Amino acid sequence: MAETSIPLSTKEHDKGRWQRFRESDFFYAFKRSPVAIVSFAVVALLVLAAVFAPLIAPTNPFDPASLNLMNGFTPPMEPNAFTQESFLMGTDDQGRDVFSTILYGMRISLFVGISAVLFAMVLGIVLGLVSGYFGGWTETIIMRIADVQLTFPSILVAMLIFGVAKGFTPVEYRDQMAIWVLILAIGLSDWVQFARVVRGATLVEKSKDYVAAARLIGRSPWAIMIRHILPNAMSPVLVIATISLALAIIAEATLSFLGVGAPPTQPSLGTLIRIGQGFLFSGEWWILFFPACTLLGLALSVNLLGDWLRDALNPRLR
Amino acid sequence: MTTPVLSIRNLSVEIPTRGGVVKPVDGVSYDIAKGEILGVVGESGAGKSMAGNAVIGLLNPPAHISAGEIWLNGTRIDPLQGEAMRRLRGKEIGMIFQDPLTSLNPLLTIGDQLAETILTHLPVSRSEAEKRAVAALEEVGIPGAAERIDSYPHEFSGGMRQRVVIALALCAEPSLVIADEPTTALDVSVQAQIIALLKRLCRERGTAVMLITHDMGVIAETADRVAVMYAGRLAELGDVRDVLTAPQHPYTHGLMASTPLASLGQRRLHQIPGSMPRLTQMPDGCAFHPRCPQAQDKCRQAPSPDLADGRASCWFPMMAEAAE
Amino acid sequence: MLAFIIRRIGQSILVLLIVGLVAFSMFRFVGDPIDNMLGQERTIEDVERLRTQLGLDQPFPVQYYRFLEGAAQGNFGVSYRQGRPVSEILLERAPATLELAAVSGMLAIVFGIALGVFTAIRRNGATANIIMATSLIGVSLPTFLIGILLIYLFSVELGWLPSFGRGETVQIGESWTTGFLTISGLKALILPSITLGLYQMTLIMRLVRSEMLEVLRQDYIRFARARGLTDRVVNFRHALKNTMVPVVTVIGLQLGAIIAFAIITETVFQWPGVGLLFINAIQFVDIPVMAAYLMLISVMFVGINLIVDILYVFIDPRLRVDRTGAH
Amino acid sequence: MPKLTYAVALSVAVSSPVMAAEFQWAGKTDPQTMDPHAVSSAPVLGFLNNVYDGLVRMSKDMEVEPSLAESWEPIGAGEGWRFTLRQGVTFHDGATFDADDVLFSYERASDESSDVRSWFSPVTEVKVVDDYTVEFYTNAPNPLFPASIANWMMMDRGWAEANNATRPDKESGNFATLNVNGTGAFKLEDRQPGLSTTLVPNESWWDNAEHNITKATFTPIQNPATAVAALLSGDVDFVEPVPIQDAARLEADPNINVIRGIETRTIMLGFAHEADTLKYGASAGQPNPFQDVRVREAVAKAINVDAILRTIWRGSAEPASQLVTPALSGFSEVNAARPAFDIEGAKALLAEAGYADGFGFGLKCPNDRYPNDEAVCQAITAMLAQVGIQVELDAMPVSNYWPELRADNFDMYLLGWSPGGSLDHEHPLRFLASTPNEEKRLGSWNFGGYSNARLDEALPSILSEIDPDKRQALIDEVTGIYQDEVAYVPLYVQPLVWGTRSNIQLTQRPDNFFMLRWVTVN
Repeated sequence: MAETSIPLSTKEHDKGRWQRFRESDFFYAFKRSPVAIVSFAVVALLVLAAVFAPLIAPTNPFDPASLNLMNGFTPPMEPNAFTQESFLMGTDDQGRDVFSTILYGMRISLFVGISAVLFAMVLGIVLGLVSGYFGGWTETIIMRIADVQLTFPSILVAMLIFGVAKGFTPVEYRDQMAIWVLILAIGLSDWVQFARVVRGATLVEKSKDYVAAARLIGRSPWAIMIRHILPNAMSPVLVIATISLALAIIAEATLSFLGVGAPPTQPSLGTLIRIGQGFLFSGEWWILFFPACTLLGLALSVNLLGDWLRDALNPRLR
Repeated sequence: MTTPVLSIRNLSVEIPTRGGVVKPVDGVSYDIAKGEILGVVGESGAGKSMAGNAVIGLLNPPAHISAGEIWLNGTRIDPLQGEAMRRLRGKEIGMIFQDPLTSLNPLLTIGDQLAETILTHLPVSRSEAEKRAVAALEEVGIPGAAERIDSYPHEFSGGMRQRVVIALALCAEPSLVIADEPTTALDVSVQAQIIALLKRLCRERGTAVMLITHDMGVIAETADRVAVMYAGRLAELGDVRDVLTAPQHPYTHGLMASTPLASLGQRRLHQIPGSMPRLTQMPDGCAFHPRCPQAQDKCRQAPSPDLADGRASCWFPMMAEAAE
Repeated sequence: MLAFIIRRIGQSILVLLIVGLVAFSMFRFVGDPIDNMLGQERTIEDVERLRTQLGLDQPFPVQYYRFLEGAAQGNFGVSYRQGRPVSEILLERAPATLELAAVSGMLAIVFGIALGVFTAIRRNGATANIIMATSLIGVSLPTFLIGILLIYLFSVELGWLPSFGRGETVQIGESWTTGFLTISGLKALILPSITLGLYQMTLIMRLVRSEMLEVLRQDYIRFARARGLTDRVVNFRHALKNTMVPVVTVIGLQLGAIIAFAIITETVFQWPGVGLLFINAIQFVDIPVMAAYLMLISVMFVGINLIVDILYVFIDPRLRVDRTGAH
Repeated sequence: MPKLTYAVALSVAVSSPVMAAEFQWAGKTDPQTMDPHAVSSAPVLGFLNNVYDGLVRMSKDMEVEPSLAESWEPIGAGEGWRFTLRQGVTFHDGATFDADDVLFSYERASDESSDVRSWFSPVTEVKVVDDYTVEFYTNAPNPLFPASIANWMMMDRGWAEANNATRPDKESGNFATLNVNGTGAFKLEDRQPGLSTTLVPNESWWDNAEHNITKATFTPIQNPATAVAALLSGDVDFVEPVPIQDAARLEADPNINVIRGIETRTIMLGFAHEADTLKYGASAGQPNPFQDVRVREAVAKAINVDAILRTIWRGSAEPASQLVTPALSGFSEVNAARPAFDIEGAKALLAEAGYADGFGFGLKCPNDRYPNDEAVCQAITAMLAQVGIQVELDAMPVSNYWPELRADNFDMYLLGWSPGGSLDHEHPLRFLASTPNEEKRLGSWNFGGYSNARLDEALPSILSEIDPDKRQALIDEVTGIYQDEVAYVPLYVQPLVWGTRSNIQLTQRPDNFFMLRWVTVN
């Protein structure tokens, strides 16, 4: 329709990858969008803070020996009445430094979120490729399962998986298990979107000549799928992954609120909020406020970034 | 001399992009008289559709008219905005798009779509509108129009759908129809029927037609006059016979040579070397000079001359004898 | 069409069986009801007697079979905790959840679609951008937190709205209680339904916006504009209707999600519905109640999906003739 | 008999007749049943005390006082007890209360299907002497018997028979599960399990009504934050319990009164005394250090109870030295000291026992059973880490917790104990300190299998000794034993925190029973 085709990427191979990226429209659009820059900066900052938590955090809240209960309920930036110690964001009921706990909690939240999304992504991509490429009853079965999965709200799926997994895990592993079950539960409730998009792209690409040609010269189906078909589906997958990450972080928080999430000795952001909400009316607002703001900041930035990505890559998303 | 239905004067369209402002339409002027069919030809990206969209006021932002004037039946319409422009669309200017499969709303019956258009523009009752809808369908040759009025678009074949689209474009009896590649998406066997239909209807009603196409064959069969566009500029403008038989612009010449026209008795097809420049990377001088076999120094330095001085916008137009 | 519906129903029954199995197997792990039922002074014989009485000494497949057998006849057994038939309890609690879900669903759908359309039409407007940004806050905060904050603001600080419960209810007929007919009942509905509906509203709004933007790019919209149709007709008659096709599916799924997420809202607001019942049942390992709740919820999901599928056929004429199973 | 040091009794000002009013209250748990013999749990018995009466009842300061029995006396030299019934008492439906109803209530409450029949395990026979005299014979002298049946509530034989509810049925329920016909100060008007329960005053109650309530509605609210919000916004007049962290905020509100007291529940740590190896944590599979009394003592010394009480409990709880609180009878004054917080001492003891480098083990903890249970366990984890013991904390809902403990899946665990029934030191001795013996129904909650021959030997004498001084001497002796052996580490006595709107006056009884008849709405 529009006759002016504005090139999407300059295909000048003599330039380095970074150079090409810097000159791409994608990067140009990024530079032009203050929302994208700010949200990217926030996400990057929070992720770095989480990764380097052991270096940044003044205390290690997961090391029980370092805690002093007498520090409990210290307000932010005020010396504790008994120990005279002072904390940037105050302390919680156990005398843990809220700032450090947030940094460490974010590690768990991000780890769970990212792992769950990766898991959902891999599962969704594989099933989407397989069902789109092979078709037939494989496709029927996979897409029927996807339908069923969609009818069941993620939170119930997660609770069911949690309940079942808990029964199968020996008691002594339950603490470690909790996090993996969270990943499994959130991932399992999230793969369908990936599978659908990838399947759609596969169906489109499969009918193209170069795929037929690749088939004729005897390339293995997996090689075709991964080398040729998958790259065409990557931009919508990227967008879905971003938005799923925000959802996964929230889902983790909600499950932790319902008591089926990360244990309080190794709290995630969600667990911190669950603990903190008990102190909302009692005046210790900082135990809830700071983790909630961090969660909001994280999820909001990831969401904004996903939103912007969706517009920038403009994939036809359902 | 009567006022032309459409008169475009020095029309330019600009799009600001990160690489600077580009001009997909650059100083184009032409008229279309009542009952006349003007063929607009050119490669993809030559600015033909953009000009059409500018006329009907449907440029996609940030594209906008940067200079020039558009006159419709003696009224200047390019400054019109919103509601005033909307009243013209459908009523004074009808438009036909390329793909009949996507031009119709799949969820509404064609009767609904016809009736709503009629009701929008004409002061008639609902039942009258429905009657006229049936009549419009009959006119475009839909068999059993009265029954099919309640059908949905997906129940029609491609050719039938394009007939419906034509009925929709013409149902409020506009004085100008812009047909943007109306046959490109259709089967070859159907193309001729649709062109014939369009031609017949417009002749009967005296509707002026801007027929945008890249198909010289269609132009040859249908158009009274032809406008050749290249890189946003008008390359050549003249009566269809003259232009086709004795092109003056080397581009038109190349275009003719590359078109299999049985009527012109060509022996073999030519190809114009190279491709049209990107709008962001327009060469200095005449935009066609890098591909032009006759290009001289002047062509590389000065922009091609305005069309007002002749039929072709070329410093060294090819005269009849130069043609093969 | 009929074959399609029959196939859908067949699938639904399969879903129900699977849900039943998963749900039932989960209950083995949530704890042991015996300790909750017997007091401090329990003896071994008490435990054994009760175990036999509840059928908990049977092997798992037998327990599941018995459960299915009963469920097929609408008999979900007797609540361990309340000592009353589970079906009776569920019927008693269902109106509260259904009314809450209905109001939240309406809020979500009406505001979601309206705001979605608005932000799509005014795509670059300041108001639309503010709405979009605000909506992201809605999906970036967990529901329970929103509920608690609403209570804090509107009940505790301002004192405008009740902090918990359904207010006064009126009995209608045999088994329905409604909060719609009293002032206090209506006031009590406000905060929970906002809490429950907000997330779904945001989802619907964002979906409607992106679908609508997609539709607005379509040729038939350009053609409609080229025909001189007014913006209102183009946006609402042409664009919105096409936008609704994919949106209806998602709305159906979201209605299911609303009923599931009611668990959280009902916990926060002490809303006397089936979600609260379920959470209490988990706490007290009231297996018959848990099983019945999950089956009930699954039946609702499946029902909603069936309705959505049929609705789909009504909205999209293309499906009436050449309907194939795949989406 | 029972001493009252901590019970808080807000006196009710009955100066002038106050306006009658409706009353709304909320609690964490809905009573499971309206049947007073079907479930022996505090929420049920506490609630039903408003609609049913027993032969005796507890006064505001936990003294046994006459209720449906006007008086009672021992038979002979401790063969049993004779109760003289109050005359002219009627049930809510108008039927007269007499000795036959007592006999019926005995039959009903001591039936196999009853949850409270253990109250009657010492009873060998019940004799109706005349319409208003009943005799209870016991297998041994039983000085505590009248107090132990304070929660045994009287039902009408005619009503139960007419409604097919002659035996409690806790599994599938019967008419008495949802309906009430008692002699109590209030009648049941409406009952919607889990939602609300409405009571109205019994106009023909035998006692003088102190309250001015015209209608009272109870709503269970699980989420403590919601309950606090409801109280703050005035949606309810009374909430129990108030989360300890919200007490200060509520106290600051002029519209709200906070009533604090000390409950009868002692929170303690228990050990796996019998297990040969540790089951959890870093040292799983290695010999069980808790078999060494020095290690147990080190644990007791390493825990800074003061810090727990000051922060988590915000100064509202009292440290505990033994299995019962000072408010209860049988409290051992001579053993009232608890081990001091002493990190160095704890380390020295561990080194002496051969654990200078510490060890790792698993601590089980409920997370929804006692207020702040999980927070306390976390704090303990941190404190033990400071003497080199690595704790792997496993917190779980109570529905999973008891089965885990019964399956011996623990190295150490948290337990709260409130002596239901007798409200005497003998109760935890019987359940927690005695060597487990299924036949004699002893030690049934002694999960760790603590065992001491002298304690076992002394227990029967404590149960039957009528002379208070001799009895106390025996209790002092065994208390010393279990303290020296650190059978348990008593931590603190759980506080009771109630919240009311400031126009409400009521009385908080240390057993956490809320008596509607002591409420005045101003």
